[in-house]
Amino acid sequence: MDLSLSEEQQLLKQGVEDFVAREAPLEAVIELTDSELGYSPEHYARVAELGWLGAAIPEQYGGAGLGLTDAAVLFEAFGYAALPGPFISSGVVSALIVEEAGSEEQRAELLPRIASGQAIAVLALTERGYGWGPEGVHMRAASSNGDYVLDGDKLFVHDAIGATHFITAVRTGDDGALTLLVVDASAPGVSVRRLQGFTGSECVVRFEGVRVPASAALGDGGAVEHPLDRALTKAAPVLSAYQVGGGQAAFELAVDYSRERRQFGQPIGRFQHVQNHIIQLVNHVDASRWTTYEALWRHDSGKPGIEVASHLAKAVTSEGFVHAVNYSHEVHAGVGVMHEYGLTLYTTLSRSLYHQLGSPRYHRRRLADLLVDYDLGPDPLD
Amino acid sequence: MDLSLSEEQQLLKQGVEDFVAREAPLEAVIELTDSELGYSPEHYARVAELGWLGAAIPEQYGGAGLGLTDAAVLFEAFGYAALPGPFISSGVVSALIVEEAGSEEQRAELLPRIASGQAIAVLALTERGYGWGPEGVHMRAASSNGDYVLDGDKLFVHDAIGATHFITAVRTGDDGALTLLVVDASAPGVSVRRLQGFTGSECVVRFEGVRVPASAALGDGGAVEHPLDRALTKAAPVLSAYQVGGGQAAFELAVDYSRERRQFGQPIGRFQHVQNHIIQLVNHVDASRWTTYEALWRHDSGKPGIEVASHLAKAVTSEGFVHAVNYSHEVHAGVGVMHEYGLTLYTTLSRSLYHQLGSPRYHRRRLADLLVDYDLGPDPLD
Amino acid sequence: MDFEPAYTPEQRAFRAEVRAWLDDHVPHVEGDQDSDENYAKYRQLGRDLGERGWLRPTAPVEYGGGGLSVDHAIVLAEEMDRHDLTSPPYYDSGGSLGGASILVWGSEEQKRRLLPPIFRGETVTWQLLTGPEAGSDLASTETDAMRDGDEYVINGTKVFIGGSHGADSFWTICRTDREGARHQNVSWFMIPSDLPGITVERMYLLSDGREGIGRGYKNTIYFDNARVPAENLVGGENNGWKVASTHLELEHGSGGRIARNVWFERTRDRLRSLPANGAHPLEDAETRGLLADLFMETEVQRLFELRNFWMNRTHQDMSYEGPQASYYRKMSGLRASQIMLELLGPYAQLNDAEFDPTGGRFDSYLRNAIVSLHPGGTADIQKVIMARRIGIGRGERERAGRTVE
Amino acid sequence: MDFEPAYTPEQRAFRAEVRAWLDDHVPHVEGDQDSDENYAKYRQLGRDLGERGWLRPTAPVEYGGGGLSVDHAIVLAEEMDRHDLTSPPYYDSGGSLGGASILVWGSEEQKRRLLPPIFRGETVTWQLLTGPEAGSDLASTETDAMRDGDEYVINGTKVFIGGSHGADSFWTICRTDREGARHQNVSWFMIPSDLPGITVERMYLLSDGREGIGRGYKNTIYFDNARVPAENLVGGENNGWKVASTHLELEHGSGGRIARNVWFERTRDRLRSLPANGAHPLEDAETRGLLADLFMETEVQRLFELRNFWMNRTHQDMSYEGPQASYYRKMSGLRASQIMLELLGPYAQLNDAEFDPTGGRFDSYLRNAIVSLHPGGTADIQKVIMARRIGIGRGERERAGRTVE
Repeated sequence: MDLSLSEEQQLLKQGVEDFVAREAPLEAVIELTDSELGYSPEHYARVAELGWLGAAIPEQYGGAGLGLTDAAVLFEAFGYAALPGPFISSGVVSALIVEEAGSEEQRAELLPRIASGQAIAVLALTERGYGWGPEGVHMRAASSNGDYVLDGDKLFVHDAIGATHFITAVRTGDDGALTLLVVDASAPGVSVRRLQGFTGSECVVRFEGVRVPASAALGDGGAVEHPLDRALTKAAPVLSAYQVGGGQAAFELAVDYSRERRQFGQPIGRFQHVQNHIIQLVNHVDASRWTTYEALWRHDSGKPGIEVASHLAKAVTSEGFVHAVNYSHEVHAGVGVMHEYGLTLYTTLSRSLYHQLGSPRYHRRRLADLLVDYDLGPDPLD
Repeated sequence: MDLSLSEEQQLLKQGVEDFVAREAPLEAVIELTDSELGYSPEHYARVAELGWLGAAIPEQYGGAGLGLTDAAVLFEAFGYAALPGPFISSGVVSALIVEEAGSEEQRAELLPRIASGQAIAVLALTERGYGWGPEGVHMRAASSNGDYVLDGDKLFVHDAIGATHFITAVRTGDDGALTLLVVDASAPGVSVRRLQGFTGSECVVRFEGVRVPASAALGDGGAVEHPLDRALTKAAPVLSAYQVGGGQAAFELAVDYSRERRQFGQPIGRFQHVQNHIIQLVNHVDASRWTTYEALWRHDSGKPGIEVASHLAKAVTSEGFVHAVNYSHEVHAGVGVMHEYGLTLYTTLSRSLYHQLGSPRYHRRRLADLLVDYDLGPDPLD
Repeated sequence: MDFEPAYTPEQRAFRAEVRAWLDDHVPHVEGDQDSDENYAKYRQLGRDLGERGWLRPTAPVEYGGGGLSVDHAIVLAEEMDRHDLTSPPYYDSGGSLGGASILVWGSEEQKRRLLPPIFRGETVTWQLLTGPEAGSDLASTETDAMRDGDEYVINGTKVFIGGSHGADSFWTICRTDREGARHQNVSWFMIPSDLPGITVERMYLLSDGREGIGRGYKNTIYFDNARVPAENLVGGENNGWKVASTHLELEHGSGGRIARNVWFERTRDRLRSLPANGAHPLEDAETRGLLADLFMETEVQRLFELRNFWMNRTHQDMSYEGPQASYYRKMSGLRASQIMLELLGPYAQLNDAEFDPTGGRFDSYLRNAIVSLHPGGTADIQKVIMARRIGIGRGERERAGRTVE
Repeated sequence: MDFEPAYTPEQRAFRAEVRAWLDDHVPHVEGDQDSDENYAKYRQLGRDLGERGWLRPTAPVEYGGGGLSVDHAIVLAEEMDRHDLTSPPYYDSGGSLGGASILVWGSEEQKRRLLPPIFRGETVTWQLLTGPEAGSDLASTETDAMRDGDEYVINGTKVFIGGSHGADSFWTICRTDREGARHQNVSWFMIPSDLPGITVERMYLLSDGREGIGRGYKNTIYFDNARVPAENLVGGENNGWKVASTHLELEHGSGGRIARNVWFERTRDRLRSLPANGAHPLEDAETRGLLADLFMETEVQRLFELRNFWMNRTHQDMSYEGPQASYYRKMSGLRASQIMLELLGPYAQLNDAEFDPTGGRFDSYLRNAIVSLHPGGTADIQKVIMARRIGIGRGERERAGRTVE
């Protein structure tokens, strides 16, 4: 048993923390959120250059071939900085989908471009209908002269602005088979608009008579449900790590503020009400951290219980991040809701990421279905 | 709008409070819980004599003919004193069932005896199977020469020790119609045993070849589902009022203790952690109180929304009582778990009454089913 | 007991009159409710109401109020609520709370001079309470008002003030004795907003313009040797803490309200309107359970407000009920927002003309569930006051502040 | 990272040895585990373990311990856990925590004299911490120990002590200077329980005899001029607060543990065994959701303990992790008990031979979820310590107490 980061992971963590502290201090990130793209292409290029974008992509496809835990160490530091951009959407979620569901040829073509940042691919899964998993995909792609023709909207697509490809989940054929089409964002009939609200990078992606060749379908013709599910099960705890980083930042902001801010003649941290907020906050962050890292370890070491651990982590973390931020707001009171202070970056993220790759309820339900007959495994002592 | 008690209700409340303070101080109640019967027959006789047992029974049947709210005022004071005995089980639950489901003849025969305390009738509804509403009744009563013959166990029957009659829910006939049989507790083949555990008055009532005449079935032969449901819907907020009284006692014990007990050089109530417990406590008690009284008012004044209000009240109150007691324990620490102190009376009650007449989950589900199409009614302003 | 308001024939007749008048006068606005153009319409509605004495119905006629009974006031508030409007229909905290405080603490001359413009809706007044240093600790204000002849010279900064459309006067607490003991060194002033030396600067918050009419953003207000006439000091020099106790009691929610459980209805109806994916979510047991949770949260909150309304209007002795309702509103609102997030999914976050027909109603609820945690005293402060009123760990139970003369 | 204990071949061999030995020696008891007769069997098991050095495996051989490595201790603890037993298998808090504290603070002579009986399982020792006045505020003890020649004269009362089967010694904190400054006026003593002037009286609690072996009830202990030899004072006169910091750090959960998530498994399996009414409850979405909630509660708790186990054994710098796990265990236990109450219905409350095949396992869990809120410092105290360690609102972050020499 060893719950520490390896030496390499420590170095990576330090490197990433230095990078974001230098390149993306909180003031810069606040400004970015008001930009049209919502993130900095320079950051994106730089991260690709450093080899971090392809952290979880195998070396043979131009990535760094690190484990999911390594990737999580990296993205946790991004989450700590609230760094916006399609890092996880493209570099992790889409890369894993291509890896799991794509043919060898597709992997060889797409993954290196994702790793280098030339291609920014994002998953376009959910639609207007209630329900956020693959079972919610109803959009049909009609066959026409060997091409597929897409019509319809994909909603709540994260990081769609600036993307070059949409991995679009559709139904094809008479049996309505789930199919993942890699659609060029510049194809005629594709349009993207950011959704307005208490949202992060969520967009609507609209397909109007968009033609793509049959070869745009990921895979060798087999069913993609399982590969897609495997990819999302792997990606979820990496996204959780980003949330852990955000929660950690909300925690540190609260601790620092509690030490500096004075009310009624003393630092507010002396008040047990304030202490209580911070204690609940750190409990949420730590619960998120350890469920997340256990899930990552199960993935990386091929231990059983991968699915249970992933659903657990995403449920605990998405819920925990929202609570963590709320408690930080209770500590900060008025100052915390000012745009220029920075806490609201995390507030918005906590709501936005709540649903990305499935809400706590979605994961709790999948977890529950598994738990009925879940075998905790042989006693580790046997 | 008037949320105060009427003058008569104030007098009743005062009278009951004086009665319990005099006849059933906490020390006496603690002793009672260790007795075989679990309550004092003298208390029961005295309460009947004072006309309180028949508070909710119509005057024509020997009761006081008061409203449910009046009965609740009375039983809230009993709950405050943690007074044990089949007061609500017989005087409210069973009386309402007889009133709603019984024939005129049965009402005339049973209700005066319940009101006078000569008969102690309790409902024997739940069985071994999971699920605590009438839908959980599977026990069959076979027909034999015009009699019914009962075999089987009724579990978690409250206040069965000392009862003279069991209103026993069974299935009869080819259609398995729900039937309520009034079974004499002294009939051959009936036996009662208190269930052991973190329980109050819960018992198992065993029927072994028990014969009762066909006339023991409540009603004129029509279906009893609806009358039973109406009776339980009415009884629930009266039981809630008893829980409110218990929560109020847990609150007052905590406040008094926080003022007297000193730690680290000051009364513990000066610590915000302790204040927080008491504030959460009183919020639970007040939420319970006002949902309960609104339900009672709807019943008494024939307003719409009776069912929604009753389910809401029982769900909020059963949950709230458990939380109230838990917070009181947090304030009291070690002292609170000592038998002789008295708080544990309420602790045990809060767990026992949690399930009586349906757990919060049962009521929440029934509430949810109603809410989907619930019409909050015309705007009161129209 | 009776949980329903019983209306007298007189009230019913008054309601018909008010309803017809409001139907005629409440402006029909398009687009952003809070645009300058639309704001002007709501301001006019305020003036029209004020002219009839309907803006501050129970305030005395001699000071510009309506001189009407509480019965009338209830009807007016309820009818405004039907239009989703408060009274006044725009941000005017200094008028609402300052007006009431001046009625208790002002001299006869001050009442005659300061109250009519407020009560008639001629002016808008902001309350300036907290400063960068003060937070919830009002008594530690560092905005100074130093006597100089017939004037007080004001210096300092107030934050989280007002809304997006300016005000005519500021109702504020200042330190009048730098050396004085805590709670005995502050005073209240009504300050014309156009005095030289006053600067107003915008503050952008998470609520981001979606809080209601005139509440788009907040402001920082700087006083740099602004000179206010001494006759505008209310309640006596260094007597400000007593005035504050009236002011804060009102702010802390002891007034209560009668209202429908609108957020339950709105959420359920929005859920029903969402496109289903196979079976409708409302047929799912877990979704229905969440709906029940929302109902429980909102009903308890409604009942606490109802109780306070009744206690306040019937002059019951109030203890911890004001801060309890305030605390519960804050925390219950946060829990409700979380339930909405689960129930409506990402639709709860939208303020998007194409995909959200509610005009951003839930987006706004979610944001304000956070932003509302601190105004009028943080949730923690509400708990501190509750504890004092309950008398936890103290010799004496604190009494509620005076809210009527 | 590696979340699984990796066992060396040596550990695996040791495990086989321990397992076989325990299978032979753990008594098979019938009826009440805590009857006098059964208790005697567990006491014998303790002595047998002690003889082999397996009772306190890492304690030095020269003081009666096993002199084994942490690796061995882990295996021993795990194998005892498989039999649902702790080490020692009966209530002996004064031995476990006092033994460790004496190792840090005792003189060589004291170690040689006081430790062997404890480490060999020859004696049972209770810790006597709180008094009627002290609660969580250990430093305010009013049990006095006044020097008189070669003895200290003890007077006072300690409450919530020990269990149902007596003890040989008491490990306790007393005030040795009535006028001394707080934290500088207390000392620790090892007191033979049979000294004249000591009276033990039973206290009945909500846990009501179902807490484990020897934990049936608690006791009040009265000292009336009991005279203890001065050589039994440990750590120096008036130096008791430093000893306490070692003692409390251990008690506050920084040790952690490795364990299976047994309460999830037990609850699910009990649920599965319940007779269904139509469709089995496990097929109901809401019931499954509650099961998931229980899993979340218990997994987080398990992971906090696992983290602390790892930190403690690898000598990581610990901060708030000890009290965090302790606080979480208390509150999470309470939440879990509530989930059990909903999941299993009234079956969760039973300790009834006919209807509860678990021997009252859930009844006991539900009771102890409440009773466990205060021992080892209330949940509030855990929060106070966490806050100090995090450094909230203070200049310096407090460091954890010394737990090894």
